Amino acid sequence: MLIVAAALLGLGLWGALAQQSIVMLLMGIELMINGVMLAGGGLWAYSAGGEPKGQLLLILAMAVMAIEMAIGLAVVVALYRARQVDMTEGLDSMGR
Amino acid sequence: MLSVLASASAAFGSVLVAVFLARGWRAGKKGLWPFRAPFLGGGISETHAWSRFHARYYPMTLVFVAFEMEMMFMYPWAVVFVEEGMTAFADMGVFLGLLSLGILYAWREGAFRWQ
Amino acid sequence: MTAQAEVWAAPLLTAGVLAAGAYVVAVLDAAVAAAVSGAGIGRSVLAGPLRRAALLVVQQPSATERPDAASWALAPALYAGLAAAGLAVIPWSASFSVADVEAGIVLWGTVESLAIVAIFLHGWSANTHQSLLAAYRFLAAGLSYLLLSMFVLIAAAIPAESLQLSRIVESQHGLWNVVRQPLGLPLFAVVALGSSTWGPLNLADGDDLSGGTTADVSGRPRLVWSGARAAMLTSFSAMAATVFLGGWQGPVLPGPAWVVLKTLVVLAALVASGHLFARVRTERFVTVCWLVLLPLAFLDLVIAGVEAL
Amino acid sequence: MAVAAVRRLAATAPVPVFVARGGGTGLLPVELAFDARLRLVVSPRHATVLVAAGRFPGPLGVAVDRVHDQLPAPRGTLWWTADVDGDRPAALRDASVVTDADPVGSVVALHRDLCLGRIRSDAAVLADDPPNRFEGRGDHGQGGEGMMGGVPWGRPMAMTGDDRDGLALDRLPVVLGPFLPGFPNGLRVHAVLQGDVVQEAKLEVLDLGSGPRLDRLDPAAGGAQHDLRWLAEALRLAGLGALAVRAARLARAAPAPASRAALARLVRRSGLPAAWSGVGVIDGEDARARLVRRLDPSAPEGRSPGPSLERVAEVLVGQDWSDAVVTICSFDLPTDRAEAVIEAQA
Amino acid sequence: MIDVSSPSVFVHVSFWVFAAAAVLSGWRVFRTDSMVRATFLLLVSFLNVGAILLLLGGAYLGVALLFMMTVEMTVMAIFMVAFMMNPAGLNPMVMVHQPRLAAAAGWVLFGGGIVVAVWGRFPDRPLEPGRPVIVELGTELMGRSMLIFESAAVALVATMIGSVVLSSRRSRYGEAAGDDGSLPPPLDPVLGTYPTGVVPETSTDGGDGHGGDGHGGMH
Repeated sequence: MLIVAAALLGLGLWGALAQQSIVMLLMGIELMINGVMLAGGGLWAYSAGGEPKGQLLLILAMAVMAIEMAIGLAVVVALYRARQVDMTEGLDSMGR
Repeated sequence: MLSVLASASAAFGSVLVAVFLARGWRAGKKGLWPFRAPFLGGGISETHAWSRFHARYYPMTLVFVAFEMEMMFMYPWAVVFVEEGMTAFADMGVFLGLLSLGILYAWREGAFRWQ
Repeated sequence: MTAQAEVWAAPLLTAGVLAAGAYVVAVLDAAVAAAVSGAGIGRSVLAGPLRRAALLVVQQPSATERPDAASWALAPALYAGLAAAGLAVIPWSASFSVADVEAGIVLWGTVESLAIVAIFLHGWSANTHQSLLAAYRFLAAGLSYLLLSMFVLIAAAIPAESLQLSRIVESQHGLWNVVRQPLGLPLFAVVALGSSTWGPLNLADGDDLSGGTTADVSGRPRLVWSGARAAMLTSFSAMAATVFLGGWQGPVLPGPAWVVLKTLVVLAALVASGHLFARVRTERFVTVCWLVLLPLAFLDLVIAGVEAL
Repeated sequence: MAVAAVRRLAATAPVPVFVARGGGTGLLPVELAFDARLRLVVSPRHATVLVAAGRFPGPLGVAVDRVHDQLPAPRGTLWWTADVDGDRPAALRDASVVTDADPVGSVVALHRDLCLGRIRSDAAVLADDPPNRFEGRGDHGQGGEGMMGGVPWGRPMAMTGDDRDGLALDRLPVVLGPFLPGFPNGLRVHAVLQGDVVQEAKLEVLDLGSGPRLDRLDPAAGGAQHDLRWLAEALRLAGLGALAVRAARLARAAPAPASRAALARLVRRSGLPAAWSGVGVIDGEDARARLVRRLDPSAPEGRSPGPSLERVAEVLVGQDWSDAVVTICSFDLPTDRAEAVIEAQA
Repeated sequence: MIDVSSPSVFVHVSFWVFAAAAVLSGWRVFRTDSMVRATFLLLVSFLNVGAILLLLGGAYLGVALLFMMTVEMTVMAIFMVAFMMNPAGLNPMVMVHQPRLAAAAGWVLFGGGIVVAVWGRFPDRPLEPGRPVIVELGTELMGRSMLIFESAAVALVATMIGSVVLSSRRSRYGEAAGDDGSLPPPLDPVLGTYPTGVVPETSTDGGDGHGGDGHGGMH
């Protein structure tokens, strides 16, 4: 269980670091949270005895993902509108 | 849950096989070029239809994602509603109030119109 | 029934019901069309769907210059699989349902949202203009009506104190939800029409875009897609009958008969609406959905809440 | 065995017909619209029989050729014309010709023979060439170069361009028509779409030729008949196929006022006027107003030829394509359809 | 409900199938050319993790993950298509930077995860079968964790507002653009330089230089 979660985390980090495009970077982060969800679910079921707080934590992780995505994508729209930038390289100097 | 998966995958699998049998894996290589041109009522296109499609309703979709996440809290809430009574009802008031606020703001900003 | 046998019987049962449902939808559709057009309902109404299906079997499947072949085949398959998954959680009697999932109405939400993915993929994969336009305008509507469904189903879950469909049916003993929460059924009907892209909400396959996502689809793939759409409408009708019309509850007749009967009533109403109401404009629908229908769904929830206290 | 049975069943199906309207046909050919043995479809992909109605000189003939080659097998073509000596595009060279008022019998026979394999499916008339040569070219042998360049699989990719809301995404230059639902005869739109919104539009009417006409409007009731034909087209566009059939049946002869009023009632209740309000406004009049005007049987039947193509093009810009189609349909554009009424009333 | 403490062979097999599918589709996300495929591959990865959560007895959690991620990825697809060049992957492409570093970091994290998974010590307290997990979650939300839940709601409303502010047109045109919400400014001022009805050329200079591979050379 945790090994699979680790694999997802690793894949996600690779994606997030390697991808040039901002939207693909978001995808990498999502994949990492996916791994976190899996690990959390496993620990909740095997080590926490189904404690309701564990469920709440996972739901909150989902909420974090939703917020991350909504704000991330909104930033992409705003950036693209302002500077036609859709690559991380384009953000070298924020003040430009 | 298992039966749901079994039903869904049976229907899914059979239809998938049916369509692949009909169209083949390489649908792009079947038929003559004029047959495969996109139908534009006798007109033509210079470019591929696939493009960076300007959907125009971006703010609406983002409001939707946030809204949807809020709803995820509502399902367990509904289950204990009767048990919790007034607490849950007051909670619902706060919740719907917050959501309405979000929608009102989005509406004022014109998030639901795009043309 | 043992667990093993159930797993094997489930696909057969759902597939059978969906196939029968799709045929009934086609017959109802032809009958209503004949009545509205003033031609009068003839005997050909019964054989018509079979003949049209035979023609599509004979017809050459279409191709485009550079489609996403895998997704193009996946989309109708996903759509049909979702109709089956949705139907599987419907309880047929007090003691039998294919799968009485604990979070049944949440699963329905998943079915609805994945249906949006299936329809979008169907329009995207062809790489042609009209189907792409249809896919995107459908997406706007789809992301709007989905919220309605969540609200009305949650409202139905309140008196049942459960997300399970069998409990929701039981909670309607004596008084159906259609009376108790009068806004629920009409709002759910909007979701049903949207998810099967039918009638006034046929934004994905509309005639004004030369058939929308099917504009460049012919032969068996088209037959499968139309069948899946009709099957989806059937699943939604069964769900509406279960959540708002008391499901298997009713005098004299056995439970499954009541489910079928109520499903047919909803189905007839939905199909008829397709010939009596014009297609909505996407942008106006989105606005109305968020600003009128959604507050109504709030109201539905409040009504359910006040009642349950 | 089973295959033969399926073919026999298919032969008895209502014939899916795609109609390409050329010159001298007026609006929707009602003779085809209300017969239960036929089913008018909106895409050639859904049809077995292509009915080319009227005259097809020059570019209009090329358009017919394109549509002809898009019908799936088994396919057949019928030329329904009042002028057999007129221009005959490649697609119609081997087509059976019908000159009488009612082609339904011929269409049904053609469909049956095709399904039962008694006659061969129509061969393609255009050359089997991709839009651009690409095979073996480019970085990956699919014609593409770099990220966006070249002609991958025969076509270039769309390029970005400015947009009113500041997001410069791809612009799709397309030529649409003339055989689209809601389009008057011979109308073609040269448009640039960004997303689903029309950024630029130019309207053009292809040469429709001259000669004897196919549609025979009753001079006394020509206006009413024309209105009903228009209504049938509009209702089909709005997804109200059954009501469209009803309108087409009424349009066959001078309609009785009572049945026309009943149809108008149904249309009003369908919500179509509401759906069209605010669309395609010219001179303070929207598509809804134009619809309501035609629903009213007591309205004066004289029709002005409608606004110029340039003005319509101006209104199309900024609308989404679905609304643009409604806008185009809502006018009596100065093409063949308006001409038919003016002729009938003269 | 599946008994977590003594799972059957079937559950074991399903777990490894779902797990393999989740990892495989997660990897394919970054290896496909089509952005639509990439998005929905990520969705497949999420769906499989949802299925595993269901196997673990998370009756609500699993389905909620399915539902939520379907919706999120649908929205994601809209943005992927709009804001990526060559969204359908008509020309095969590789758009990566620092690939070695990224891969190394990924492997390190994976290795660290394995170390924790294999040598880490976790309490052995499995979920008892038949525990009413959904009701418990509801009670938790209404009771002790009410504050957390309410603040999550507020955060989400803030997200709504924030994303509208960032993504709506008004942030660019401001109040001057129109007095009724962010109704778009009329098209003409923007495109006023082009006479309506001109058939455009499709040369690359029609855009803003986004075409071609000008992006690759920035580093």
